[in-house]
Amino acid sequence: MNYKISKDPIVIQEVIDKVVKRNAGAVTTFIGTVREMTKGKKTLFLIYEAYEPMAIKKLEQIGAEIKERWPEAETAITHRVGKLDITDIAVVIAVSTPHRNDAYEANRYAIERIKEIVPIWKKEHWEDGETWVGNQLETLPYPSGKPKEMDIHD
Amino acid sequence: MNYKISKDPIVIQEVIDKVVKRNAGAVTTFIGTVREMTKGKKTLFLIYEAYEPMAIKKLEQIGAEIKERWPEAETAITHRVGKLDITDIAVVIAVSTPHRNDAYEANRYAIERIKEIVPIWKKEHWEDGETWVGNQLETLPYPSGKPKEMDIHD
Amino acid sequence: MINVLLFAQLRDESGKESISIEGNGWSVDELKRKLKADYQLGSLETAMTAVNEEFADDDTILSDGDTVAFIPPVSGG
Amino acid sequence: MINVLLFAQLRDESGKESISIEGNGWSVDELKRKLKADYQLGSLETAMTAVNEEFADDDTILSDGDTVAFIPPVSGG
Repeated sequence: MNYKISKDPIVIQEVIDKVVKRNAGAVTTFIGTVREMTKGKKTLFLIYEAYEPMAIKKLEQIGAEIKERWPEAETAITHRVGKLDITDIAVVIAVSTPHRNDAYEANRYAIERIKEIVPIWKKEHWEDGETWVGNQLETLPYPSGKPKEMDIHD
Repeated sequence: MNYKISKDPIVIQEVIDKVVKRNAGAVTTFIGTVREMTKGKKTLFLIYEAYEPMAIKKLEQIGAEIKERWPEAETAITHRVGKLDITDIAVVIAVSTPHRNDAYEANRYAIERIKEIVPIWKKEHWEDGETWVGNQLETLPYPSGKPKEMDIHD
Repeated sequence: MINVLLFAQLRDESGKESISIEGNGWSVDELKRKLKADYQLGSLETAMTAVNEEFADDDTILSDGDTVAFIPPVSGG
Repeated sequence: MINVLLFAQLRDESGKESISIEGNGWSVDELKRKLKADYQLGSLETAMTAVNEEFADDDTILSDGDTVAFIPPVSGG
């Protein structure tokens, strides 16, 4: 169960424990938390929604992509869904590798891929309204109906 | 107390808690653990020794350098000393920033600087002997008696 | 029947989480045009499509029992 | 008196954690040469020097009460 969608608060240590190995000298974690201010606008809280079975498959795919690029890496990812308040944890990515550079690179790869292919959506609740963030500038549409190979593999 | 030398096991969550802020959307951690195999040689355990007051000053300096380059970053570092077994945690670096790229970059900067300027030494106990690791190939000597500006600032 | 799943703004726009529709032999593109005609689904233009939990092209042909999910630009992480 | 601190392999080589030495007005370089002559300190060649917890050059002049630490290549992290 290295790849998980969770309705409950994420315990960072539990995600880290999944990747610790006798031969992993380096573990990196990325912890995405709910930020209060975005471009001068104040967020009150967020709702995360997931297409859960596919989201888990896509997280597993990211783990497999990492394994292909960094064969000694172990990866674990938990993403939260539901209502999150400021400073709550939305996602924890833990990657272990024998050497530190790979642990940083592979971890960064994971968060970039999550933002590209994992069906999870964030609804921002501002002081003056609400928006699904994916509808904004942050993500490109895919006119063909699915991400291109280029999007998937680079 | 964001910069600490600890004789006791490091609790990762305590280091992370020092950097979580309402405006930090991203927290990265680097967790350095004791690896069993190094270039085919088996480590039994390690001893870490520190020149403690100076080590804390140098960790604080690294935090100040990060603040200069990434003004919104918050940094916390705890380094363990004493005897460590395989998979024990030697160091935890937590960095929070509003955006994720900075959190990765600043964290990586911290570990590189620790390996350059913080007076902490590791003695490897192998199956067939022991060595102070800094005496090996991993670190360059400083013929002038101190690190050059170039070493410090790049 | 094709089982269509809607998420995020598509769910808000249509007021529905899922739609059952006769569409055996249709392409994804045909299904999209039908849904745009019948529901208020402006956001379908920028959505990706998944058939049975894998991303699929507009010319993928659908069969009875398929689950089609329309996936607005994602914003996890 | 100058208080000299030794760490890691310097401590192992000399069997000492610290040495008190008359060295008011000496340079770091002079102190190093004295220590190399009096103790088995081959590793001093590759050590950095800290005076009062800050890195210092070989030509730094020492005063009574200074703490000089010799810092073999570090290996934290």
